[in-house]
Amino acid sequence: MSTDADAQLNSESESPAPARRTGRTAERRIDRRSILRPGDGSMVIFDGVTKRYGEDVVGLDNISLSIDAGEFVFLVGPSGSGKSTFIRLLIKEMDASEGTVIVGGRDLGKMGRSKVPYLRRGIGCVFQDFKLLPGRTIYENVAYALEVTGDAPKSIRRKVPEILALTGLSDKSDRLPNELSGGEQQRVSIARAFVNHPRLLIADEPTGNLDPDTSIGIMQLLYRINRTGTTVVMATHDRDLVDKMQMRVIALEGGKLVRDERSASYATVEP
Amino acid sequence: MSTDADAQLNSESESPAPARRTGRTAERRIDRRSILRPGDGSMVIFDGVTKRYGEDVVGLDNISLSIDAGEFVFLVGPSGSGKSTFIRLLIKEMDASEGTVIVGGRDLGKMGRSKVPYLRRGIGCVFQDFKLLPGRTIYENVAYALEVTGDAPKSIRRKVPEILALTGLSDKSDRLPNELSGGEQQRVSIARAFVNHPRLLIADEPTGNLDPDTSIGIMQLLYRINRTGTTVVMATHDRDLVDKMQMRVIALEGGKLVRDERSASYATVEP
Amino acid sequence: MRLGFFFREAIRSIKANVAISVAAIVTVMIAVFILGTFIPSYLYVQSTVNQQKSRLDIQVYVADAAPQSQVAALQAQIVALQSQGLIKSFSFISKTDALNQFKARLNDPSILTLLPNNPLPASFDVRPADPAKDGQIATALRTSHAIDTTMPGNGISYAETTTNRLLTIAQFIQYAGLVLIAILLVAAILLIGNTIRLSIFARRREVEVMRLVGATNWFIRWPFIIEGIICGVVGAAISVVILWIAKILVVDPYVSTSTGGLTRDSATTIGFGTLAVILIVAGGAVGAVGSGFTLRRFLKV
Amino acid sequence: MRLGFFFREAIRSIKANVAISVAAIVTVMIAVFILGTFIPSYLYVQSTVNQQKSRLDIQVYVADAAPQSQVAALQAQIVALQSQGLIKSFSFISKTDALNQFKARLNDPSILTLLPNNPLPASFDVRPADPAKDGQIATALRTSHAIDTTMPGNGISYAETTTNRLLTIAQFIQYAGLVLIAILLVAAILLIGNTIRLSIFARRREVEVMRLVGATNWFIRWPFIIEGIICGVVGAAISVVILWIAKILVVDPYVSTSTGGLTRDSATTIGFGTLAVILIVAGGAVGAVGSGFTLRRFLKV
Ligand SMILES: Nc1ncnc2c1ncn2[C@@H]1O[C@H](COP(=O)(O)OP(=O)(O)OP(=O)(O)O)[C@@H](O)[C@H]1O
Ligand SMILES: Nc1ncnc2c1ncn2[C@@H]1O[C@H](COP(=O)(O)OP(=O)(O)OP(=O)(O)O)[C@@H](O)[C@H]1O
Ligand SMILES: [Mg+2]
Ligand SMILES: [Mg+2]
Repeated sequence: MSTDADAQLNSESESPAPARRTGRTAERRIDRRSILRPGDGSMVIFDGVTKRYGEDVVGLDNISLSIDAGEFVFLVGPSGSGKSTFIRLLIKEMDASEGTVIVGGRDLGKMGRSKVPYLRRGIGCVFQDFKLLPGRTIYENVAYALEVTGDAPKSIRRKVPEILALTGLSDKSDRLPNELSGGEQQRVSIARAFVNHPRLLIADEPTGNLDPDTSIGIMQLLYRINRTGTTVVMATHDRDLVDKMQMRVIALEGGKLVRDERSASYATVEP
Repeated sequence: MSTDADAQLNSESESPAPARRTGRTAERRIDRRSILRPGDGSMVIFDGVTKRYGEDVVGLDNISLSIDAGEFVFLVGPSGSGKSTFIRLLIKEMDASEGTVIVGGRDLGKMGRSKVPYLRRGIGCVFQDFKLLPGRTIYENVAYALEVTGDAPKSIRRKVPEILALTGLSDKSDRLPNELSGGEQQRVSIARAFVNHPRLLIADEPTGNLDPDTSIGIMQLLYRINRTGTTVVMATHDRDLVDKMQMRVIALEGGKLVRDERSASYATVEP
Repeated sequence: MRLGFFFREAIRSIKANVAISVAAIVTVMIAVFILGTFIPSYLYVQSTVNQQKSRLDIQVYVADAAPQSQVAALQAQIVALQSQGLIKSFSFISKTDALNQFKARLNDPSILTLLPNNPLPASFDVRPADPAKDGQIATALRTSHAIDTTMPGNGISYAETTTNRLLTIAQFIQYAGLVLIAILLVAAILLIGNTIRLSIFARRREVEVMRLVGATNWFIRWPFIIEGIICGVVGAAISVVILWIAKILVVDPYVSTSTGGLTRDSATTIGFGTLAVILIVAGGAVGAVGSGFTLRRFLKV
Repeated sequence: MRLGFFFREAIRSIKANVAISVAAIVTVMIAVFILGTFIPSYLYVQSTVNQQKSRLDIQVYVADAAPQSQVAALQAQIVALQSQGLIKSFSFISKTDALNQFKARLNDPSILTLLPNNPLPASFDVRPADPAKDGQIATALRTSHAIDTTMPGNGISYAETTTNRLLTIAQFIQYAGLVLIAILLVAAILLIGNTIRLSIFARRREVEVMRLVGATNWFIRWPFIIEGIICGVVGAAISVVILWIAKILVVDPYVSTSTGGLTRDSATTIGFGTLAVILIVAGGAVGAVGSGFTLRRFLKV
């Protein structure tokens, strides 16, 4: 499958983007905007992380794990097992109740509020509920992620159509989010997360509203991005995808880490 | 699979609900609230239906089909193929640009605006984006669908916990929607669509945010509901589910009807 | 039972959208407070001006030479005008009275004893019902032969200038005050409607979902209307409390201790109770109408 | 370049949220309109009252028996007070002038020729700089031996009652006016802040998304502030236009044709240009501060 993906991705990437990028390496472009500098090669470190909602509800329960820079990780588990909670901790949408979350060498618990935007610019995130800006067109939604970094208008005008083409949204760039189908909105969210070429890419159920074919296309995209050195964390329910990719699988259940295997399937025992 | 489902459903339904319902038949209870009275046995009739968004975008393109009362129908197709558009026409969220949509013997194009609420009470709808009321607890969200019909408080207090138990949300009934995981919100939407015991149940991607096990549970629930005489129309991307159920499949592509088969799989040729 | 449900819904909505409810309440509060300050102030000033107006008397000078019958005829004419409602009251000031009044204004009144006769005429002091009709009264009385036309105003003096000036002020205050109150009233209604519109706009998605679940328009509308009434009444009530505190702490002490001209005339204004009731009812009404009306936009389709 | 981006964002947001922008503009408009009506009205009334105040003269009666030197000393005293700034101007009214003034008030002045001598004293007619300091001036002058203590007020008459009454009215108008304007100002700021709060509340999800995508607080805030300024300035400008139309159509014709007391004193008020500039700047400022301040709540975490 991975070879398949590669082949198709190479044929897809006839877009002239790589040619234009000569002169600046991808590395340098990322560093200019991101504060993520994993010192020891670990992009994400969870150390005894517990997240409680209110008094009773435990979202995550004493999770310890580490994700290396450049890894591709599936986060699986039943509904309500804590996958989104895991992801929200990574982008400091909220703080852990206990334990340490380290992303790109930065301890998020100690990070000041004013630094958070710079953390997030270094992370691309596909949200489970898309989180598109309702009043803006698709183009503007994607461009916004570049605007916040102070990217030059010329550069924005180049990158946005590129990523929209890659996600199959070229002909919808002037539509508003509520004028798109569910799957199209999801792809906009993916495009926005990708456009910045982040060092860490997080995707919460990025194929939940997509048909199998489009899902595979998105997976191929994620895989290619991962091959350029980007760490990818993807929460998913899609058994087929996970089984086909045979990547590292982190399984949660009731907030607890129940499995963490390299080259694994969705479930331990195939049904 | 269908036998499996039945077995599990029967074990699940140890809830005392059926016993309490003696005296009024399910039929009569539905009639009291619904204006759906399919005369000739067809619950849904599409006759040359086209839906255009603005000038250029075609959501549905000249669709003609009929769904009998009591049928179970999968609506499949790639992202943006018109599944949600189909569903939005059924509940008169918008009107067809051309052609006739008849639901439960009623021509929706000729239906006055004041009748629409009564139409919708006869239809349970699971929305792709859930459409929960943000300021209300899960319990209140589900109860609201009964309140609008003028159901008695006593009856509401009986039915809501019942359906919440069935969707595995009993311990979350006092939470607000934004305090739930994606899959849990989806199940609330399902519970709200079911609680009214509608004659027509429409589900737009009801398992998109659910893990395979929960998905199967929801499918079993849908199946049981269908067995009591309710027509079920379900848009989905879940290849596994469709393949396992072997029900009628209506496939859309680019707004066009490309396949309409009984006892079919997600795709014509299994990959 | 239904009403109970709608009422609970309204309360729930107020609690769930504190920011919005507070905004609506604050708007009503401010609008009502301003009205509650201006309406009594206006009525007070109005009443003061009216009192001043009522002090503008007409002097009708009686010629020394006029025979008793003519004087009696003049008095009969005045009484007739009084019964027509043009004149409020009148009094007769004899020559002696006039001289005494004059004497009181002199440093050394004894010198007046040197005068061969009393140079001052007798007069009727006429208080008109409405100073604006002075001219009419004057014209009516001018037919009398008893009048001493050598005196100022050809014998009927009614301080035309002072009257005009005061009437102008009164009219100005009356019209300007009414215009201002009208402006404030319109402004208040616009502002409250505005706030409610915004608050419903913030919840338009919620309304949309309600409609998709099968709620009828009135089922959606009633809770909003009740919410509007509650916010309106609460806002108005808070205002009334503040106004009452202001009355107790500021206005009442000022009125009771002041020796100034504005207060000792005991000009009247609207009673606080009446005002409070009017303001609270108005607050509730505006809230209800604002909600119900605004919702129409979101209940289309 | 950044400013250009923020400005475009603000315009975009105004267009995308027409309902909200209109609400904000209407609120500013109403608030500014009320202020724009009240401030000049207040200043006008204030100036009228001040004019009336400046007409309250003090009469200092000079005894007939006083030698010329004492009268000169009294005049020197008055001049001294004038140079201290207490007295604005003064004039001397001789016994003859006084008698002439008295004659003018009588029906048959010829009878005064029968008086053996002129009963009226000479006097200084003193116009104080500030009528509230009448008492001080009177006390200072009372040391003079030239004063005719048999006259009213022991020879220095300054219409204590009238002065007090007028001063009370003036003070009342001054304080009440200031209080009302302060109330309106506070109300305007609260209302505008309220509206902006609601408008940002309606877009809180949008702000949340912006933050999740890596926007800094100021990156989010600037477009809102610019939007606030635009709405504030537009609202204020609309008000100014309405006020100007009202001035042209209503106030100006009234002023030029009226012969009433209020206008012919040529009391002054604030110039329309100044007022317009103040109102528009204030509108923009309140809009900016309102947006910036309210956003703080949504930019936490
Ligand atoms: N804001 C919140 N307040 C209270 N409880 C919450 C909140 N957010 C999540 N939870 C609870 O925490 C648990 C984990 O939620 P999370 O969203 O991480 O699940 P998930 O693995 O993403 O599920 P899904 O696959 O359904 O999206 C759930 O039981 C959920 O009810
Ligand atoms: N309000 C709208 N305005 C304009 N175009 C729209 C609107 N809603 C849907 N569309 C377009 O109509 C087409 C069909 O949309 P629809 O939502 O029916 O697709 P879908 O089959 O539900 O897709 P998905 O599986 O991604 O949810 C899409 O191309 C979409 O972009
Ligand atoms: Mg989740
Ligand atoms: Mg859809």
